[in-house]
Amino acid sequence: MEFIDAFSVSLQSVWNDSGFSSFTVGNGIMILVGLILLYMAFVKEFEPLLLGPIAFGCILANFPNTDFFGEEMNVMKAINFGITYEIFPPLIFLGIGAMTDFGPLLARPWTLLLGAAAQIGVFVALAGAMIVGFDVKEAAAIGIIGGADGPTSIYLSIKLAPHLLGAIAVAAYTYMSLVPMIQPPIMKLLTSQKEREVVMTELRTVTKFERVVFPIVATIFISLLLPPITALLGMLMLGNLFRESGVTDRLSDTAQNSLCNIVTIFLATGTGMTMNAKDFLVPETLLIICLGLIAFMGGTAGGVLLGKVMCRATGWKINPLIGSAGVSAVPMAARVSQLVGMKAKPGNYLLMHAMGPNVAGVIGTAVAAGTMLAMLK
Amino acid sequence: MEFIDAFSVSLQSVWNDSGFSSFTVGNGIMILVGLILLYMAFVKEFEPLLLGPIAFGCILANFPNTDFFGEEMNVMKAINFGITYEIFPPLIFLGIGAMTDFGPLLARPWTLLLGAAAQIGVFVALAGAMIVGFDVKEAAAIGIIGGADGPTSIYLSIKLAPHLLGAIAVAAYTYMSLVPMIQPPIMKLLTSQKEREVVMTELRTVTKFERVVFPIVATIFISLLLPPITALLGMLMLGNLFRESGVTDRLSDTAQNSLCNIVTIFLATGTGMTMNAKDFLVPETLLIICLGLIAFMGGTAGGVLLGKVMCRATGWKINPLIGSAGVSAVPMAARVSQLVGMKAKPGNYLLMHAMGPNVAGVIGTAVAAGTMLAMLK
Amino acid sequence: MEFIDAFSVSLQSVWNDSGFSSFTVGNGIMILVGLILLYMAFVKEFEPLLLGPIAFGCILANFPNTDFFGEEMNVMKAINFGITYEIFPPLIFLGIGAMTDFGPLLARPWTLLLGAAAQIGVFVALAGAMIVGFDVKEAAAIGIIGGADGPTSIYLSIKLAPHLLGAIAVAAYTYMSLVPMIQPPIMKLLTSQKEREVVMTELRTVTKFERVVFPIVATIFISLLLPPITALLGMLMLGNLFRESGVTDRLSDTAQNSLCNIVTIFLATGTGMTMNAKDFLVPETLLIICLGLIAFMGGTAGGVLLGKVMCRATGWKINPLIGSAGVSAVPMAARVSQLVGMKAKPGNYLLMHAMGPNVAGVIGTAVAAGTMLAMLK
Amino acid sequence: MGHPVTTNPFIIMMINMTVVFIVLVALSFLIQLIHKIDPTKEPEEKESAPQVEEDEMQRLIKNVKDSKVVTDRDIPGEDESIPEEVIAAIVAAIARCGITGEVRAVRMVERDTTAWKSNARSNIGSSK
Amino acid sequence: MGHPVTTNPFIIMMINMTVVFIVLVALSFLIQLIHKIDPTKEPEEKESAPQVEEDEMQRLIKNVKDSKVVTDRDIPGEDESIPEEVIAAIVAAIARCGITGEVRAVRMVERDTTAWKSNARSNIGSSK
Amino acid sequence: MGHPVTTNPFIIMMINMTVVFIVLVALSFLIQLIHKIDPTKEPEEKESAPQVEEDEMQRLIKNVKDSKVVTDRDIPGEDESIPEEVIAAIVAAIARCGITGEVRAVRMVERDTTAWKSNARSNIGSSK
Ligand code: NA
Ligand code: NA
Ligand code: NA
Repeated sequence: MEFIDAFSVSLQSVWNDSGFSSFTVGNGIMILVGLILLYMAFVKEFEPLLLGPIAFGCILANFPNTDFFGEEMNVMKAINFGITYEIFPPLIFLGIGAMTDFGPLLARPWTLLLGAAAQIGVFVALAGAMIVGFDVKEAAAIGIIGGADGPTSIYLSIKLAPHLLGAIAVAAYTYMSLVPMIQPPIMKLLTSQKEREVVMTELRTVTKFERVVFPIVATIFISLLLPPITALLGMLMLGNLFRESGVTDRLSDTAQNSLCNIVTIFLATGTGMTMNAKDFLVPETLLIICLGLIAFMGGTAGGVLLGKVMCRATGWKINPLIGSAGVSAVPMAARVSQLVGMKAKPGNYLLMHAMGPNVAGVIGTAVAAGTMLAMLK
Repeated sequence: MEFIDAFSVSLQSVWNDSGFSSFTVGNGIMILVGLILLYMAFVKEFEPLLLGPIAFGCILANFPNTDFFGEEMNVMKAINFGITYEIFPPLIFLGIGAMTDFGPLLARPWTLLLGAAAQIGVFVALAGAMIVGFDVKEAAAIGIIGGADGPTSIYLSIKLAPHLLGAIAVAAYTYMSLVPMIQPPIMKLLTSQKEREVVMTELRTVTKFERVVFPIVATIFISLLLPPITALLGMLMLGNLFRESGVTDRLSDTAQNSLCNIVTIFLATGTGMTMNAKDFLVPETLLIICLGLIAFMGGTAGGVLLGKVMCRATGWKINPLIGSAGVSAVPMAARVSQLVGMKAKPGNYLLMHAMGPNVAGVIGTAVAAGTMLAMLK
Repeated sequence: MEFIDAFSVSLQSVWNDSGFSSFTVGNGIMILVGLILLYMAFVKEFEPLLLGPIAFGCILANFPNTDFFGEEMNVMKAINFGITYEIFPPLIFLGIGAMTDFGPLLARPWTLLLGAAAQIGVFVALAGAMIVGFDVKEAAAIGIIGGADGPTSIYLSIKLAPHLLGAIAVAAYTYMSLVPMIQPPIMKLLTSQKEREVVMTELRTVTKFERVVFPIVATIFISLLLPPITALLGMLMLGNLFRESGVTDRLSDTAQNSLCNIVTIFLATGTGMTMNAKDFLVPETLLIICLGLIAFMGGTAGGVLLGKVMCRATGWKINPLIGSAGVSAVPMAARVSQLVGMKAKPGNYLLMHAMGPNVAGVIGTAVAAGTMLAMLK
Repeated sequence: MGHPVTTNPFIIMMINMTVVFIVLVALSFLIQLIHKIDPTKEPEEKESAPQVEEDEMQRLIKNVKDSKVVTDRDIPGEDESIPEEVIAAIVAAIARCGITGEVRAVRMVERDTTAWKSNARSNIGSSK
Repeated sequence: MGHPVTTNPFIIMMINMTVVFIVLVALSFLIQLIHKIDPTKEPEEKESAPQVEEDEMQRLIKNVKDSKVVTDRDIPGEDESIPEEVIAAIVAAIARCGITGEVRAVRMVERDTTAWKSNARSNIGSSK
Repeated sequence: MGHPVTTNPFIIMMINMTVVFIVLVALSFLIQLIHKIDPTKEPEEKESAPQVEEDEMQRLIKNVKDSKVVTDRDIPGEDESIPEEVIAAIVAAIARCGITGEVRAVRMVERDTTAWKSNARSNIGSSK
């Protein structure tokens, strides 16, 4: 009965080497987490382009015996390489730069202050994280969730607390999707009906000179002051130059589309693949999710409150609702300002006014990340 | 006469370092092989997107003194890196997943059996290869030619028998192009006129729920059972999720186009560049080509024969001609089913019915590869 | 006053780690150089797709303390990897090959001689560079500026004189942009009115056979004779095959667009990032710029003079003005021939005739680079 | 890792074949399970629509040729020069489903018979 | 590199916040400086244009919907399914700028009020 | 590898130049050889077509401007804003070839005078 013997031994061997035989409860829970994230991504449409591959990566990472992170190189390890060495986030920022119109910011430079105020949430969460027991580097990486900028969060996590990457990325993208639910109550609570009804005057025309010179000057100034953030901020501004120069449309298009999409697939799948049970299934994950929410709420409140100050300071020319857009989450937070404004007074179009703080928030979060890297690394 | 001296010495030196001076008969024959493959690719149009760059890579690899595979890194070595470490095949599968419609398979799940039966050719060729003297790993890599899936063949060859990569890739792509010539005689031989005339009922509607859940469930089940194939199968299913989720069209488009094309250029050129005279100009190459044909014929026969069984079992509701599509070679094998069916009975449209076994063949071959890796690696 | 203390110490620490504290005069000058190059790229529109990112890379590279070139991998170091190991130039050439129509060259094969004559500038500059004190490898890298082919210049510089890469790349792209200013005076000086008025007969039709066979034959012949240039020339011809085969449009399109643009962004930014003060702010840079101009002028003169010879030899059937197009700088140099011809005799359309020498110049420069590598490396 | 327990080619072949069949049969049951638990499927599926006449089919073929939308979904990896037989086959399939009016509706039916919202699409810009 | 000089979360928070505000305030002054030295800006900017009536705005909204050019520039990262409120907002902004005739002109105004030539574009082919 | 046998710049220059000329002359002969063995070339090529008048050329220029197909093939690396002189030149070339009726035919002539089938194109999907 050589055949029967060989057959059962072989089948046994396949089973022993299979994932079923070494499947742990942790794997099971993480696959479940991945399925929940997939549901959020595809059914609830929470940032599906990012949360989708993150969730799938999480599932892939929790099959035993795949040998993805063994010694030998393979496609998953190559993707992980691009995560571990912070290669992907700057490339995404190149694309985001090519998509970003800094015009509204240039027309009203003081909206940068709203982008700064919205970083209050970042630092509130940092302090909160330290109070509940995270060390200062972990706390900084957690706080940046409130910046509502995925690539910046991932970049800082990798540098300061790589073991928290999965939880931070998931929290960041989830809350970014929830901006339309998180922000309006806070905005209404902190503003009066009269404030919400403020109508703003039109933005002035911004020249091509300003559009081209700004990314150059901003790169030079911020990179000299905060060198650790140059890779991220420089790429953002290079992408914006491709957009604004008027003579590099080919590069702008590629930065926004094929390159950005390719890197998004790799970045998101790779981020998901860092979600192993050991790092993710800890009480800290729940804390991170709570702190992330505090960060978002704090950022929203910070923006609105400075908006109120500006409203008075300018003689009711600023609608404080645009302050909440300073958390970035472009362009969703700006749309939220618009929607709350329209509800207070139909016909009160705040969107273009909110785009200024909105893109200011991207710069603000990059500066906050650079500051924390400069002080902590 | 310094000038004349220097001149002749220099010219001599250029000649000595040139490829002409160290050109071997093997190089000459391999360049000829490359030219024949180019002819097949561009004039006969045998899978030109793959065989074209493979052939050109074969020519490039056989110029002496290019130092492509010396110690120092260069573009050809970088491409080779992506081959050696199996980075490219999963990325191609990401694109194929985004191109694949599993709908017909989901509407008739038992067509998976036809996709399994068509793997008979793989194992017949495996046994044949062992009988003629290949070791079991080489035999498995040769057998997979019958799977009619380029990236799977390349993936398995790299893992089990890298020295046969060139011959296996060339055989796989060549026979895939020849499907319209290889299959019809076998199909006609094994089926009666009455069987070929069977008209099949329409496919039921497949919901989005099924389309989205299937790739997730299939990934979890197969990856747990056969971890060595997770990189390939997971990417296929991730690409399919991009397609079916309805909210990640950007990623689906990139996976199908720019990413897939870029990787195709590198994978095919790099595969061609492994075709050195030492490995390729051996009697084994001829054996591989013969065994590959046996594998294709075996797979076709296996699919059709199981189709006949199903035809009787279902009371003549299944046309056995769709069984041959189980070898995959999407969508060509399905078109062959259609054509043979139309010839037997004009107006008998089998194409959509054959698409089920056709895509089942892709999964079947991946499972076969995973099984062989699990048992042999 | 813990707060005040901590505050001032922290601020001091941020300042100390900032780029301002270790900013050198060299950095300042190089950033200024970058700004001037940006002006040339975006306002003067000198090859903006290349000079733009080169200039921005130059600025990025001169911020202190960014740690781009420290031990740890990061996105800038990864890009630099693709420069240092000559991975990017062949990939750009793949795209250029897919953009190039060798038809006019195939219709008049002797225009290859004009492409050879235009390389005179390369060798004049090589000799000049040696005379002013560069060693022979540096001299070869400088001379190739006259070839008016960016990727070839970068490729040769990396191989022979990497410390001159920045200056050579900048000189090459700048002069390529200045072709419409550099060439016409030389062309008018060297030709008589009668010569400029020569009307050329139409080009014969080129068959698809010729178009497909030429890149294959050229690859085999040149690669065997000059193996060091195979990576560059092979990719050029592979791209051209993608274009001409008629059955690989997908690959041709990707090679010309997404792949080419992605690599262009990386190649140009990375080239700019090699421009550190130490290597660039030396008297040699000025010499390189002067020698580059000599090379361009020499190439133009060489082409026109051989054109005059051919004009007589063929009985006034060749307009010598097409000779200047042999420096390549496709398609600008051909347009210059056209414009000068039209000025001499309205209605004298030379463009298509000048495309032959124009693309011949690309091959000529690659051959010249290969020759120098064969003799010097 | 596993080592082959036998060198008999026939036995190796049979073992592999068996594993492949087991896996694919199991997968086929999983697909049926998915179908069973599908909360979005229509409670009662209508039985086979009446055959359409040849003339009508000719008209349909023409319609399909004019609209690319249907085909790029239904035939994987087919983006140019769709052969006539393919179109004919699709039309046949459609015709038998009883959808004779609006051919573009094929995709719509597939996509929209779910409870999920599918019109609000995100983009990378908002997914930063 | 810098080491935190304190472990008091509140102090760390304040220090970071201060640096961020200083940097962004400085950047805001730089933007104003850029505006001041801008050689291409119009010497005298016209003061607030008259309000447009609701009817005219409705017409404008329709116009904007018909022309994609404006929107792909004005809303970053928005490439499909632009919500109505966005369009409305843009139109409002445009309307208040006093540009009522030609909506596509928005981009033109932005782009062309510079002294730079912007019609001659290079391409990779020529940028080899 | 080769070492320079002289340090005389002039000699190095001449040697390099000579090699380049030899290679390109040889390549030029190879091209003529390809033309000679070309099995698809027409046995007898017609001699120079009659000159076309200026008026007709103006009409042609207009035609060419309306059809992008010709230009994207004939001018490498030229994908936008084709200058007038380029178009004029192409038209001149075409006109002298005697093709005055259908300008789009240029590409057709180039492509289709071969014995190869060129309409059946594969795709990656089928090239898996
Ligand atoms: Na932010
Ligand atoms: Na298969
Ligand atoms: Na050249």
